[in-house]
Amino acid sequence: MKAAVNIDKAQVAEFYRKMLVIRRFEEASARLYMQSLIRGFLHLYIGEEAVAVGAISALGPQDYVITHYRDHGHALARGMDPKACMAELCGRATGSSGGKGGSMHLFNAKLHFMGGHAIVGGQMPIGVGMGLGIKLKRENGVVMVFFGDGAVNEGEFHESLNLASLWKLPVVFFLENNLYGMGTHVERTHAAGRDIYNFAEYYKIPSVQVDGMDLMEVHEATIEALRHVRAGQGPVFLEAMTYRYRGHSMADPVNYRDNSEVEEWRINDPINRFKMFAMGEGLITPSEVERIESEVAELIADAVEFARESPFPKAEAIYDNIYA
Amino acid sequence: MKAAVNIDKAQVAEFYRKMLVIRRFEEASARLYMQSLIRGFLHLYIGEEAVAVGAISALGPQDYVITHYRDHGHALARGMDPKACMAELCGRATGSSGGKGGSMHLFNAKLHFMGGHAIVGGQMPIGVGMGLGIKLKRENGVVMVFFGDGAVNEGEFHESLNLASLWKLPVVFFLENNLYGMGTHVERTHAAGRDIYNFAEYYKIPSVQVDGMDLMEVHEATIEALRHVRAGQGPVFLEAMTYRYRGHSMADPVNYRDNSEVEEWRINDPINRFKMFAMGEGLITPSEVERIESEVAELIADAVEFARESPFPKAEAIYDNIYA
Amino acid sequence: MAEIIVREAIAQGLREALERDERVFMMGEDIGAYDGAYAVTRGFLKEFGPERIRDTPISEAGFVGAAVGAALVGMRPIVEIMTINFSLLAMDQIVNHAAKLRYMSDGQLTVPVTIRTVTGGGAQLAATHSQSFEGWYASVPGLKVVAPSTPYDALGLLRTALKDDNPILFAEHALLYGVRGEVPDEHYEVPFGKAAVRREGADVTIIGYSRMSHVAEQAADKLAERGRQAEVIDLRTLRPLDIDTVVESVKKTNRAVVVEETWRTGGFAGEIASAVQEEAFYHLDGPVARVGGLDVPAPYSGPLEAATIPNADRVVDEIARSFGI
Amino acid sequence: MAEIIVREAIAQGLREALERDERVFMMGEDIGAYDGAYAVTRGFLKEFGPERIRDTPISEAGFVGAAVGAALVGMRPIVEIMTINFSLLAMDQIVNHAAKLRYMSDGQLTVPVTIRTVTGGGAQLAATHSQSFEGWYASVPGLKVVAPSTPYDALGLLRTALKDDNPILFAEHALLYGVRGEVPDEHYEVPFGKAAVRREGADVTIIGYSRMSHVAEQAADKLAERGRQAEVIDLRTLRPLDIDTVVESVKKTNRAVVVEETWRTGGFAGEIASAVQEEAFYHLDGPVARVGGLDVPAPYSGPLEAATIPNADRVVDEIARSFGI
Ligand SMILES: Cc1ncc(C[n+]2csc(CCOP(=O)(O)OP(=O)(O)O)c2C)c(N)n1
Ligand SMILES: Cc1ncc(C[n+]2csc(CCOP(=O)(O)OP(=O)(O)O)c2C)c(N)n1
Ligand SMILES: [Mg+2]
Ligand SMILES: [Mg+2]
Repeated sequence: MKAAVNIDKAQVAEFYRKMLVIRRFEEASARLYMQSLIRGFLHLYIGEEAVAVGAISALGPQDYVITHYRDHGHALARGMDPKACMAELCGRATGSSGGKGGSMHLFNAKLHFMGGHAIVGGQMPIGVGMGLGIKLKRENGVVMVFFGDGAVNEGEFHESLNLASLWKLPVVFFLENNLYGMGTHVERTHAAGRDIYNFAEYYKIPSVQVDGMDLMEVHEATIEALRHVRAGQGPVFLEAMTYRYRGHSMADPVNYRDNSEVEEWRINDPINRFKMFAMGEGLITPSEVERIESEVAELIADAVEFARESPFPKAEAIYDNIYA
Repeated sequence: MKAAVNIDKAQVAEFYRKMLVIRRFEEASARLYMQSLIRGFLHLYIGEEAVAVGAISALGPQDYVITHYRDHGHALARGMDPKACMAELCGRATGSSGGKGGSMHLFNAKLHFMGGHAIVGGQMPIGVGMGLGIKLKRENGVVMVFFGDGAVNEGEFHESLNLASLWKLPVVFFLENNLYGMGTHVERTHAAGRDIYNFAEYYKIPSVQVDGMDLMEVHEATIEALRHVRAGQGPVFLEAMTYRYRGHSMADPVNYRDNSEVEEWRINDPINRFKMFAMGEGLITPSEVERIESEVAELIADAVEFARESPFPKAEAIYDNIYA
Repeated sequence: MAEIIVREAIAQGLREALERDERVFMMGEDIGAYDGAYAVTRGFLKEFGPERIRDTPISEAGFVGAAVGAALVGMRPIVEIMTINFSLLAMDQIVNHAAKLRYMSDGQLTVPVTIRTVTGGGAQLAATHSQSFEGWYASVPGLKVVAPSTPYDALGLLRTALKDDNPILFAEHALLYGVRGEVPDEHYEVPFGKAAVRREGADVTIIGYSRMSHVAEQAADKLAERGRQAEVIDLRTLRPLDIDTVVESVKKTNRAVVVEETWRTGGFAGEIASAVQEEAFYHLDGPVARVGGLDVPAPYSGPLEAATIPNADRVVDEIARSFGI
Repeated sequence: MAEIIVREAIAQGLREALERDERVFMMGEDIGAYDGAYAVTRGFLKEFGPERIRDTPISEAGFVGAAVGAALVGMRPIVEIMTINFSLLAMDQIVNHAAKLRYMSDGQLTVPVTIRTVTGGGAQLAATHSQSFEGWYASVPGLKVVAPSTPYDALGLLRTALKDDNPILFAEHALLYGVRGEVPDEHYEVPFGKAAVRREGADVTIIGYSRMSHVAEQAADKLAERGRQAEVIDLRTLRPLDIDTVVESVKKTNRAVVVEETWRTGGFAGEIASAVQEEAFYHLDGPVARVGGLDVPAPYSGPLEAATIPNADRVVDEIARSFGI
């Protein structure tokens, strides 16, 4: 991990805390799923935390985030309350969407966190359109659109890049390349192979590939990208090479890859790696790490308790908010 | 026009004849449209004849052709009977599809001419699938898929190239870049600009751009491409730069471009240019040219008369051939 | 009171919105330089400039999704899908995104986007270009579906649509653009969910929408020649659906026939017929009848195509067959 | 006679076809290395190899279109769309291409492609993942639509589908894969367009398909407790639709209720209800009733979702409300 140019201790602590919140949140949600308190599909982000935290931390409140169904990491990195998230996963009235959206469809409009979209690729044109809206309103925000290596094969990927480039929209395309779409390796679905960022060049969109297990690298590349976009030069494309330790969803028996592959990636665990780096640079102390860990443990325990104890939505809620 | 390596007099006459058949067929169909004998949308190919003839003449009977709604040129180049085509345009029972498909949906399964598809981009995955079918059946045909510069912006374009490359399918992607999709110039809709063939490189598909007003160049590039595909090396991408003299369809008032642009392209008229080249090389004589012209005039006049005099389909035909 | 055609009425509604509200802008294939495939937006590019009249690449999913996105951040896009046949390429964005986002976010998101598109057959465009899918969209909670038949309604309903904060599919019939009618000079709006009684009558209720509402009127003319008075109802919006006006009418006439252009089997007419018999069963002298498009892909050939689309004679025949009048 | 579950029945049908006919092959997302999202094709990749069990990129329009193309040149592809919700991305290929090519070519082209997909809600997958669009497809001439509810039918109908030369949408309900039932050892097929009378009864006809046919049976059980005998009809295929069996039954029972999972407004139940009253009006003791999904995007939360999907109690209540029995 290369040393950050501009990173202070408070930021380091915050980055570490955020990654840990995501990790612990996900572990807790896996437990709740096993207890059938969470139902439906649950897609864990474990292993990819450096991407969401490194990227989203570079944004300001005027910016927007939109992502796919593997969205807990992005939601929490953007500042969503773990309580509201966990309650949403448990389908409670206190959930961020009153239990209507669930794990795959988290939203927080106040935080400019625009979902949580479960149709692969579907969030991309929407994110591009948000960029168009911002531009037409002469606002100076940027839209960060997350998507996976599997989504790259959808036509909407292509249509979205073309539109964003053609209209020079303030969009950061953020590819989380974790090598698999469900059980299918990127090299078995994408004719160009695993390095996808080159695609953007055809559309005159500057693109960079980064190590998605390295928070600082993600963060700095994002800052650089935002500079370009904020200067009105149109979209940028970032590809973070990363890995999900768990199956595609909780229902996935993971028959399609060797455990050794997982173990190899774990060596570069983004949280551990960042901790080692920060301690090595003297940016965080063991006791600070410990304090953060126990704070996060408590935060997540509270979120779980909050979700467990929250009521289910009232039957009348069914008809609320179909229309404005 | 560069001298052809292997071209004999018979071939020259045949190329000339085919281009002329298309030109005269189209002119006649425009007249029939003005007389309301042809209805619906009528898209003329005038100006682009060198592409269909140069490309399709390189195919064998085992190969397949599939295209979009601007399909008369491809259908006739593939050998469809002008009578059956004209009758189809006039909605007659004697039409190639009994009047059911019309101008945009010509088919001749025996000639492996698989349409005539009027949803922009829709023929591309189908063409790719035909390539897959051929490959699975261990046949050695090739599928030539025609599409326009406008279709390139559809998601299916992207999905089709990926599939064809991934599975190394025997497909020739043939882009007819006539600079406009309806009234919109390619540079206003495609972020990469007017040279589209580069796109294919990302997908590891060899690609070439040719002068679509030059029959010999089209023909030779196609032969070269077919060599690659027939060797089992997967798809190839050809882009022919061409121009339609007429509006997008007969309904188009053509407000979006200057007539001077049309005139400039007309200087390079593919039929005239080929004639000049062939006469210059001594491959055709003025009297042969004259003979071909009068034969073609007669052929088309016959086709018109055939169509005019053919009956409309019987009412019972409505329910025929919905299902196999 | 001016006499204008539907095309002009729609252009007027669009212009008003563009002039009134700078959040309004338009996107679609060939709406600008080409002046619109159906010439509805003729002159708009010059008038409002390329920022607000945006020609898009041919990528229906992409630009409809982009309209949804622009709406999410506070714009009010009007997006044109050249014809409803091509809307299938954007259907995921319409059904799985536009229609769902407000509900899934429990009211946090708002999607004020009007999707204009051209529906219907009758112009010999053959099977891929002659369809009427508005009934499918009308079954989707979260969407509203509008299908005007007159200049008055086209303008009045469009005004309502462009003030509404929900995703709306506004289906304009290709063959109605030239239809002429009176439109008041003073401002008015036509609310959603209010059917129009086009003609009063005591003998049978004919229900239609879009072009079929005209066919219903023509059928009523023919019935009048036979001394029968048909009540003609134009639904105007399919979602919300004003079934009350229909049921009220049927309670009076005791007979109902629904006329619809799409394939008869599985059409939205089934909804109307079912609802009518549910709510007015004991008033019915016979079953609610349906006249729909023939269950075939639209053939190109003129005589064949003509036979597939409901016309006044078929409606009158069906009424005779079903009710003996 | 073996007892197997629906998942096994479908796997068996697929295997038979793959073994019998080398023109048959499968394509879809994660049908191979992942063993299928619903484990239907578990082991297939090993058994038949990657040439015939093709994992596809996530590109529904692309690979469904490719299946259509392969069918055109003489293969018999079976293509899986992971769920019907994603079929909207391929809808243009299904509706504008697969369904039209034979007609537009006047019989020159043949499109023997079976599109398997998973339909229905009830697993708390929320609004984008809980829909039932088979009714829309059933309104399209050129397509056939199959929706089995038992292992027997799943296998028998799949056999028929895989011999049929037309594009077929084969809709498997996610919650039925584990349903157990008897399947004969000897070969049999279930023809299209033949509804199954699941139970005979004289008091009311309950019509369902897919999972709702089970709900209809459960409702019949509850009615039986009250001494009422319901006739239960499982449509099995929506296109072709066996309306005759339904009408026959209603002529006997004089009462009908259609149960369907999709949104009630504009559902395919409207077709059935309309057709029943058209053909059996004078036998009806009351209006044909419909029990459908609530007209809302599917909410994720368990109690909310449960309330949106028809169940036996709602059917029984509707029967009580409509017919006083
Ligand atoms: C249009 C569509 N097709 C298929 C699916 C099923 N599906 C859900 S996630 C997924 C894999 C996506 O992979 P990727 O984009 O790499 O994201 P990752 O899960 O790896 O984060 C698939 C096929 C879907 N939700 N939407
Ligand atoms: C999906 C779809 N969108 C829009 C249209 C309307 N349309 C027909 S042709 C055309 C332009 C296509 O341009 P291009 O691909 O360049 O082909 P060309 O007409 O120039 O030969 C458009 C927009 C359509 N038929 N299908
Ligand atoms: Mg992935
Ligand atoms: Mg073009």
